[in-house]
Amino acid sequence: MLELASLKGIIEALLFVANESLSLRKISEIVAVDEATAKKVIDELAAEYRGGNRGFQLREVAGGYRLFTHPGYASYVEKLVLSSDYRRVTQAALETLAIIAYKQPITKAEIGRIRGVNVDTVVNSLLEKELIKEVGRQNSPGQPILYGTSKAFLEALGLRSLDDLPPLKEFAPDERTRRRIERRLTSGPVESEE
Amino acid sequence: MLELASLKGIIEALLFVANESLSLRKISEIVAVDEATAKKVIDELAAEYRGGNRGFQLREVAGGYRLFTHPGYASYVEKLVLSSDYRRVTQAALETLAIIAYKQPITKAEIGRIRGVNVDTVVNSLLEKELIKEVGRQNSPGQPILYGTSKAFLEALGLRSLDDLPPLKEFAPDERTRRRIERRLTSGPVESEE
Amino acid sequence: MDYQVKLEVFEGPFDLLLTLISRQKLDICDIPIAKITEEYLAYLQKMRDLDLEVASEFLLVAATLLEIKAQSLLPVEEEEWEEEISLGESREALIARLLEYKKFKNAAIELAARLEAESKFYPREADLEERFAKLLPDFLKEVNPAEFAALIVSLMARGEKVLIESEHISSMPIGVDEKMDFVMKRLKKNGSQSFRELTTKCKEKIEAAAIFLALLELYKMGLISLSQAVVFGEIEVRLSA
Repeated sequence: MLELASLKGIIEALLFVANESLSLRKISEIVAVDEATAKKVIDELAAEYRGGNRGFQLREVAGGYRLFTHPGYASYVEKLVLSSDYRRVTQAALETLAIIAYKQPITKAEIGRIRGVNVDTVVNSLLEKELIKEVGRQNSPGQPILYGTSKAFLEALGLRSLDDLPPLKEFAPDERTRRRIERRLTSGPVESEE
Repeated sequence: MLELASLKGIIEALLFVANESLSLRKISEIVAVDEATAKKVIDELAAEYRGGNRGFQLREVAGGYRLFTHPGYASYVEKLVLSSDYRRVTQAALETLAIIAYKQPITKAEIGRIRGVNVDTVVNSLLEKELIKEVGRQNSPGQPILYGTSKAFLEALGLRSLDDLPPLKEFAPDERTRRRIERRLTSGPVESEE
Repeated sequence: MDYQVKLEVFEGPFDLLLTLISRQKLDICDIPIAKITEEYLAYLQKMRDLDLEVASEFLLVAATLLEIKAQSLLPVEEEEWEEEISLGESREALIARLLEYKKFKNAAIELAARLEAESKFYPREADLEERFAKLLPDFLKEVNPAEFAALIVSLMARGEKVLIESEHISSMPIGVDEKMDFVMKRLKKNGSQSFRELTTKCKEKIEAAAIFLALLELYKMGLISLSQAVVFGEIEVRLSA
């Protein structure tokens, strides 16, 4: 049996990394203690945070527990969020959306190859914003999910249909680039996912 | 002027929200205190976490400060966060990474000359993992791309800066290996002929 | 490294072979690299546990051999060739090279240990809380379809650069691009083509080399498939299904 002190540490670590609220059941499963004990530790943690002028709070939401920043410090957090580093998120989302719009249906791996980076997070956030959706599975090893744009995407850009997307030719700086882009866009789903 | 107690809460909130390391400058800008004060508060926070059996730790990496889960609880955290093999790197990739880390900026051809094999695939996979990045072009025929390590590299290795890398000298092969290699290459009938 | 080579002109330890060649006791032209590679692979398969130490050292030695061989095949000026050979890996140079490589191998072990230790620290990577996420500008609001198109064009061009501008390809006097178009046209017209058919009209070797690079590029892009029934046999090229 784990000591209460380390139990507190473990549960705090779990709440700290979680990207969603954690149910009591899930917590007690992972830590391998009964729910009553887990609940006791969680209550203690919450009380500690309240009393100790911490930067975050432990709240019970949607059938689980989750850490949130202390609302009293929201103005500082807003300054951080609005500072330049978060613009990268925007650029990544735009690029990824552009690739999906022009190359759909397309897999994450293929998007990653064009952007040169892992695109998991970005694709997930576009899915959440419902700008893109799953449109099927590629018939290749691992059957990766294929993505395409949604109706909400068309609306956001003020397009009647995908045919209204401007042809890329017009934007290519020179003939060579134009042919290259054409070649890459007509290639359709790639079969070998290196 | 803010009280020290709320300063601690504010900085903790910022560290809690950030998804990258925050420099001292950025923190002090947002909180509007001088860097020395910010540093003092950060040190206090770090000490508090260390002493209090907390689930997370405050560490200085990649030129800034960031919260991490306590390594002692890694086995529990892994159960929650599907341990991705994002960071798993092959032997070939490690060797290439070592060469880039110590000899940056460096071209693929130069890396290949040290490793004795073509390094295209390995370099691309390191680029994809964002452990390295393009840092410029060499002023030589073909203007080959120069590579260097990224901020993510520092983070993945828990380094504050490249200066924290152990000196390359320390890795020089020991006398035995040196002699073994020399012996092997000088053995045989050739020796006696000259 | 106790790997032994058996060739018509030489029999003995592999690295001795290199030593002999670098001292010009043996002519590189008499050494069939394909045969050495073949034998070596068979040897590796025989070893139950692959000794990485041996394998990576072999690679370095083999690469040096290949480099010398490649140099011998390139049409260089006579004097330049002499110089290359004398520059070619002397014993000391090879030792230095192996030692240098070892150094980085040791460093790699240290990096691996640090990565391992570091993998126990998990940073917080949770998404922004909704109240803060709402603050971020709606990235689509500021974008019109034309900007969208311009963005992807610059992205595509960026991606291509990485593919094309590797040192080997950019120094080609004949455009691989051109050859890619040529190959695609031929394939669309004829369905499939052999490498021989694609290169019959080449006036120079370098042109055939450009076509070969074009094939690799197209293959990488997933536009064509390649097959070769036997070693040194015809290379069949066809459009991807």
